[in-house]
Amino acid sequence: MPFIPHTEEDVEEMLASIGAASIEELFDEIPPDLKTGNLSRVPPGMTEMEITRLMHERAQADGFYLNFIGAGAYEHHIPAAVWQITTRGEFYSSYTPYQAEASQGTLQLLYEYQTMMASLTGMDVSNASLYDGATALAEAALMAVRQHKTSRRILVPGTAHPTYRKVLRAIVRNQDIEVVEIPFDPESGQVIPEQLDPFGQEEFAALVVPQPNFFGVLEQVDTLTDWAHKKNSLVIAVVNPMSLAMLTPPGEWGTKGADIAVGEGQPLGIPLSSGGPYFGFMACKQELVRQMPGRIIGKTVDLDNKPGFVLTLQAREQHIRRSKATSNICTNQGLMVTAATIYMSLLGPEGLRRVAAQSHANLLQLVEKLETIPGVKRAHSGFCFHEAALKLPGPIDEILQALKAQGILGGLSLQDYYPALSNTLLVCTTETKTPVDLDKFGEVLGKILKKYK
Amino acid sequence: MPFIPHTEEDVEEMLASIGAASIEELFDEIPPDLKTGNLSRVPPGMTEMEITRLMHERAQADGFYLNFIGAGAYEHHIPAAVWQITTRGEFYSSYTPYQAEASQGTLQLLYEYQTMMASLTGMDVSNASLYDGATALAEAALMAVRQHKTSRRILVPGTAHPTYRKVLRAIVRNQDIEVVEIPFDPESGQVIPEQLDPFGQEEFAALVVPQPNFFGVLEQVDTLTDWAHKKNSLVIAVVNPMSLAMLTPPGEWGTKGADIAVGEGQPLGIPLSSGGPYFGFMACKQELVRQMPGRIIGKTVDLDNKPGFVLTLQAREQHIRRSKATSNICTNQGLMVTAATIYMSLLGPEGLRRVAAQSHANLLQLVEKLETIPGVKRAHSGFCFHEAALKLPGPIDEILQALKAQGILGGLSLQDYYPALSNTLLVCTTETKTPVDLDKFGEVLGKILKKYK
Amino acid sequence: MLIFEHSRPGRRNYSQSPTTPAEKQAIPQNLLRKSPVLLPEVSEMDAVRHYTRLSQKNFSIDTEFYPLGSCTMKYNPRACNALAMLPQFLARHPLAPEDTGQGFLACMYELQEILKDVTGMAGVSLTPMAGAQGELIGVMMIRAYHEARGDKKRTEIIVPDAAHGTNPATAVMCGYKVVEITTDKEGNVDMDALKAAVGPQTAGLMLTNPSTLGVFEKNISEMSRIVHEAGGLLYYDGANLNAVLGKVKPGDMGFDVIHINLHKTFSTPHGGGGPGAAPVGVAERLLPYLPIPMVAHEKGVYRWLTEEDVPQTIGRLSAHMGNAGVLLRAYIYVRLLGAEGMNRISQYATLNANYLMAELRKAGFEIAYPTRRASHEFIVTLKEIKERTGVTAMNLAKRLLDKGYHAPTTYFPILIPECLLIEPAETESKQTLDAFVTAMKEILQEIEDQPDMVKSAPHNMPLRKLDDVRAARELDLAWKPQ
Amino acid sequence: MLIFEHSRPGRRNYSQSPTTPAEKQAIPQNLLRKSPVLLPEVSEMDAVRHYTRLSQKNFSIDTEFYPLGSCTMKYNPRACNALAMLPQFLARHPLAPEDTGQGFLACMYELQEILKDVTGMAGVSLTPMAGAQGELIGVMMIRAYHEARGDKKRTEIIVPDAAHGTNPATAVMCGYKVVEITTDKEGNVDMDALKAAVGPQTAGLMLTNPSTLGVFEKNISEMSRIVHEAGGLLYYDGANLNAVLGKVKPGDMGFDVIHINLHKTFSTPHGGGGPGAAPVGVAERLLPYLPIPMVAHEKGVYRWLTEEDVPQTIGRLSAHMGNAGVLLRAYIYVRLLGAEGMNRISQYATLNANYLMAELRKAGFEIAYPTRRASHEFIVTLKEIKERTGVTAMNLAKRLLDKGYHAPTTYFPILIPECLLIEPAETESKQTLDAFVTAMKEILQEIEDQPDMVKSAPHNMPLRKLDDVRAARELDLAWKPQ
Repeated sequence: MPFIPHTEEDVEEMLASIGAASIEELFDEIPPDLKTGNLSRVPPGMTEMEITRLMHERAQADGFYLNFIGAGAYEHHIPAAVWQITTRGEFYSSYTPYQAEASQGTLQLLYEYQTMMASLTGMDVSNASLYDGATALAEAALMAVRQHKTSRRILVPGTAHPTYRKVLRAIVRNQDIEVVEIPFDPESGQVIPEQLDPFGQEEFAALVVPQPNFFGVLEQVDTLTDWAHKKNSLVIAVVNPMSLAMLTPPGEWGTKGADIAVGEGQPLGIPLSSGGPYFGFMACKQELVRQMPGRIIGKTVDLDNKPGFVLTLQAREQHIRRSKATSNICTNQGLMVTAATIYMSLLGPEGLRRVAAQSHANLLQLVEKLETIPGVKRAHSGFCFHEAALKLPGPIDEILQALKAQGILGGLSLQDYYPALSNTLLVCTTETKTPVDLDKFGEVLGKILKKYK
Repeated sequence: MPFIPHTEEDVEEMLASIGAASIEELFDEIPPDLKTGNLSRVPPGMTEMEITRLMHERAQADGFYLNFIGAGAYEHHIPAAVWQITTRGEFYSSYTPYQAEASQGTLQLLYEYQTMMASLTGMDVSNASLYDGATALAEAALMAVRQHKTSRRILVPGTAHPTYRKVLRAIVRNQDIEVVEIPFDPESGQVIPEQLDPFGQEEFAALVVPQPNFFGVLEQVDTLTDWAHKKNSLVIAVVNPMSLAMLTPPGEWGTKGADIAVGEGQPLGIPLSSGGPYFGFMACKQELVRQMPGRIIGKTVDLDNKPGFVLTLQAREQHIRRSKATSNICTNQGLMVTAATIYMSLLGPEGLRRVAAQSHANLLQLVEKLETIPGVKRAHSGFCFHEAALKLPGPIDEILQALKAQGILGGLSLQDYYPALSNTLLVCTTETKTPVDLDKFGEVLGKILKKYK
Repeated sequence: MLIFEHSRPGRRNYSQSPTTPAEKQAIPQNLLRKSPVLLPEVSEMDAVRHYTRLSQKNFSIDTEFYPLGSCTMKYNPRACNALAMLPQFLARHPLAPEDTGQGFLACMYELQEILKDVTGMAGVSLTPMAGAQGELIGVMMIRAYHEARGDKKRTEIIVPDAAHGTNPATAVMCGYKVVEITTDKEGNVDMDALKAAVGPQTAGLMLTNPSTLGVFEKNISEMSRIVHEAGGLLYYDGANLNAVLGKVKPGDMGFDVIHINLHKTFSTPHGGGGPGAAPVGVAERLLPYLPIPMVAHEKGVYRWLTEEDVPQTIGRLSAHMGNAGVLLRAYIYVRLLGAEGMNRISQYATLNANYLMAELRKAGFEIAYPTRRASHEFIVTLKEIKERTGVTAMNLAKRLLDKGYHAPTTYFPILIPECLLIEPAETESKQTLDAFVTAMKEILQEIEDQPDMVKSAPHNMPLRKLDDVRAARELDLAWKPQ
Repeated sequence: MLIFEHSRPGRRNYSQSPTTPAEKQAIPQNLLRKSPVLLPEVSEMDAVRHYTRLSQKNFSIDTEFYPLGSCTMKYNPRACNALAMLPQFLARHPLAPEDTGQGFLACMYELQEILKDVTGMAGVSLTPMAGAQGELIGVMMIRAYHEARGDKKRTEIIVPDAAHGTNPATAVMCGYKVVEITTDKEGNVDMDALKAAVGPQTAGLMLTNPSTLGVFEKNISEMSRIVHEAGGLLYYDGANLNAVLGKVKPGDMGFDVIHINLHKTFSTPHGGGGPGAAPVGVAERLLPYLPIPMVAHEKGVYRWLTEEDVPQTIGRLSAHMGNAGVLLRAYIYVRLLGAEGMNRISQYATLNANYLMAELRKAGFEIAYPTRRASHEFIVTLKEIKERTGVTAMNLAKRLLDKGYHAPTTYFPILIPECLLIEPAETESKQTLDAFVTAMKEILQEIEDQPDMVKSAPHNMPLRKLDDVRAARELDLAWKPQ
């Protein structure tokens, strides 16, 4: 009976108080014919010692690799303090802060988080997080439609993360929202603002602008933002928060700034961990705040006028508004945001900038190095942040296999996502890659590619 | 400047307040000719990311083995909760609890520890720990000499841990204390009480009784205890605390019980960790408490008569008594004791008993299995706890090498410690070894030993 | 003090970012950030100290009894955290090849299989990242099912008035109209109301069983028959699965789709409000619509199922495969428990709830459904007390904080006035429940003797009662430098 | 509430021990335990909750400013903890073959080399497990040196009256007579007293420099000459090394042997009173006596040095090689710092101490040695205040707790009446020091306005002042079942 403290004596006394003869009797309101709960396919319990050994063995089997895959999930150094504090029981095992007086730890931290994210994105306000970057985009689209009122059309460029686009479609399709894909320039790997006009003929609720885009390429965000605003549409920025330490924040794009900024918070102190849990962030202009889904923390005072923090704007939420809520979302990714807030505090503005700058510099270094290998060249001409697509002179799956055999995960094959991009590798570098790592990648790849000359 | 928070502005303001022109000026009382502190052989600083990678690489290089070495340090399962709580900042980064009102966490925990150890050893009182098992034995010897008053002779059997005996000698030799070694029976691997009388002719302060002894063999503790008491000497028990969940505690040995019980606390939730930090424990009879070295926690009340805990009997200690202190010891191994206390709380009496019983049963199983291999037989006839010496039919170093090549650390070669015990292997099993592990050891060893048939 | 108030310009942690500024840069000037980022400039110690102290201001399972109804606040085993955070698991990229993640994928596959058994369902997908997303995905599958059959007239989802707010909100997100049906005096769904609501326009019924009122819907088989006969599907909100784990399988009750809150029944941490995880399970007929990715096991190898394997899938609902690390924790938990351990969860959760209900009744509290067994939770109503003394359920909740207990859920379900929904969970001992009853009795006495003191609670917390109204009226959502 | 009071007979954690009782047993009946073991029978959650809550009752570096003089309470980097606890390091058996521990041994070897450089010594052994053991080992080497030379008349160790109590206690443990010498008005060792004390009977002088009075012994070279000329050796108590790290090497001051408190200068955690680690360093002439094991690096391989390599060693002083995990933490710390980082430690520790001294003097506190520079610590005396108001140093210390600061060291060094030894350490910011000064000023005012309130402090802690006298008189060292 792991985790159950009851002694036989306890059970007897408790049943006596209830007036029941057995625990089974407490289930007497369940129709007997339904009691079929035989868990024949659940294995017997293990001790902690046994499961510890099993999990260690499985972890060992998975091993470690020198990783150059990015594509929406990025390997950054995470200070040891981040998770040692985040997994303290008081953060780890508490619930949503419904009783504000007993949850000031989480509430103040979330308020600090909102402050950081609002500044990082250049927006007025931030919520306390959503599930992940992809669902945050979908929520932003729903929000834009609610705000725009007359159009249910969302323009999304083909340079946006392919999975994000799939998630967006899956979520909004039941609400009669149309997702229109905008083409991109295969040469530069960017959306060309001049080619947008056909899509703006008809009214649309919002234009999605990814920065950097899925190819790692930087979009012409100012022009795109102003174009959409001229059409009385909203602009939804999808951004890598780490890049914002270097790049113009969405709130400053074009003349008026993007209206909503969303993205994947993972680069801010969250381990790769096979894809989750991460967290989506969402920030917006002040006038949109009541359309924003998810938890929002506000500062207030107590009876003695001392400052404190509470969940606020709950009138938007499903437990009050039920079928009229802005979203069905109730949890955020609280623990991940705890980690991200501690991460940002430890890095500070200059630290975050250096991490971003080094990630970027490493990409330039790597691309330069790899382009010296015959047959390797950049797939796109646009400026990049810390990720770039490279054309390879041979079958990419075979090349990736060969790299893996030497302990290197060389990047992502783009073919599965963009059939036109055959033998194209999306490589990513973060600050974790040393000059030795970059050299090793170059050398190993060079040797592998010799056979395709 | 890792870990130093000062901004340039801070430094200027601080120097202005002091009235100094530079930080260097603050060192103006140090004679200039002494300022030679050029750290030419200290490498430049690393970032946390860099040292993280280095340490991961070194840890990977050291790897994991299926371990059958014991000999004073034992691999037991440690519940995950133990170290997650122990490394909480409030335990990890606090000092010795000098300000009791601000240290009730540590103080209450140590009081609980003392209670547990007193019960486990069957003694009246326990201190709050010493450095390790070996130094705890030395402190016990000093304590016995102080108590006995007329003799400075300590009898120690050859079955006591060889390193403990070395540490004992090294520490007591400067105080004119004589350590006399008692022989043991090579057949049974035990001290034979009947052969002790020659050593009891002359007065002695204490007899040391290891249980189980270094060979894993159980000594005849009742007879030994009564013999020493009859000579008006003290009995110092050196015990494995895990074994006490099964074995008669020192406080119940013979007619009157041992006077002092010491040992290595490592089996109680402390990782092997290349040998430390562990902790020594010491418990004794009430009448010896004022001779006991190390920190001791007492229960008391505050001004409102609420119960609380303080460091007590400080009049014995060096910071009050200086040259007249019972020992120079001031720290204990507080954090290790924190872990051990949580460990014992999680295991409880029945859990600890099962761990001990399974460790013992596994040894019987393993020995039975290995003795089916031609040429392998037990070196001693005495009953064992969870460790036993085995004679092998070939050169032990070669055999251990061959086992290691298959991922098995087969045990300790006894030859280095007891030249007479050539080709003898000290093997240990704890509850961590599964039937599959025991079979694997048997199979692999069987194959290796084929060549020595 | 906010972390920003510890900040000083120019302070930084030299260990935590590259030592020397990057040399290369190739980004056009117009794309470079000019405005400063408002992050704190604090030392590592200041950050550690600030957040360690903040953490101490939280109530949590690791520090207090937390009988929050409908939230299943049980012990979160520390082993689950430690093992899910083994370095290799943390380091693995979601898009790394499958052969570099066979250990991880094995855990996911086995978790799918175990959840199928537990729920009595034919298939499970692990992707949903929270209960609400599990619901969304569940209703999306219901919609996909009807659409695939060309059955386009089904425009309504039926929801009991006691349901979680997420149920109606979810139905709306899937383009459905919500039809609320009433509850009878015994806490069951009003069968006449159900019959009246059901029709050819019914896409499905969303139900929690045991319900949020803490009682088992005895007529579930009949309800299932009515809805199915009308062509609708049954959705099981798994929020209360803890109450019947190993006793009744939702599949056996006739449900077609279920989400399972792993952060409730399977004890993954609540983390101050997430991340959760809520795998969905479906009956045979909904199998084709399950969201991807799922894990398959073929010839000893684990691999992801994609659109090619599940062509009718409702698609992808997360950037990768959901909250993998949460799933790992749940996997470890179920392996620790085993089948026997799971059976015991519902037994002891039910025992605790019924005992606490009995003791509180004896102490003088009014139970909302006194004739019913409690499931793993039950409702106390302060209606009479409020009318007589003016003390509200929220006042009592705040007073409980003073006594070192987290408050139960208040004002939910909304149909019970001045209610407290109390769920002790199976991991609490009788001694803790007894101490809680003592505290509740003390408050009952305080309500009689000094109602104003109770109304102005809390008194022993670092802050007194906080002003929610002001928070919403004078919105302050981000700190601004002075 | 004690953990034992949560206990109930028969309760246990089924996950934490073997599921089925062991089958085999072969131990004679008379050796088997009959009496029960008094361990608590609690659930995993109760244990986690109990110890989590207990932890919250501690002040610590991670939660409060902790200016405990002579203890160097600085930030303990979390990375040191995380990396020293990598699974492979934790799993390694101390007697495992050297080739299974090359990664670990490399760290130990490099730490030895770094400490040699830092101290200016010819050799270092890492084995001592605490400052007091480092002292013991240091004096044992002094004795071994004299004995090896047949110099048997040396029976005395000279110790300043300001020294740590461990110094005289250690000398006695090594069989020496202790000769205490006085301090002059400026806080230096009285040179006349030293000259008078030194002679052919002098085995050595134990000294902390900077001294425990917080000042640098300016005459150290002269002292060194005097002791050496008399044939004695100089022992450096490394407790205050933080003050001069990278500025002055003890070897250059003429010391023959030193212990280095890694838990002070090199920031390994204090852990509520240990484990520490205190490697010893020696000058050339003491090399043969260093305790084993030490690590050697030969042909790219690391190995332990044993008695065979160091035949004159004073021997082994721990069961294995000392507090390995603490040494790993120190190694990680020194690599994070590097040479530059070490230099800065002494600079900023000294800046903080002198600034705090200046500010407290301005606030009206009496400084014990007002004409001297503070080293990394300094002394405030409440002698005048005590005489005038009856408020003691201990009263002020307790009142500081009320204000959220750990108290400085009180009543040490013993030659300064009513003293507070204050050491802020380099990791505290000016803002924290300023806030501390504000609190001290408030107390100064409180002493004037409401001395009785100060005398009965603390008032805001979970407990009021505890009765030490009763604790020692009515010894209660273990809980007994009621």
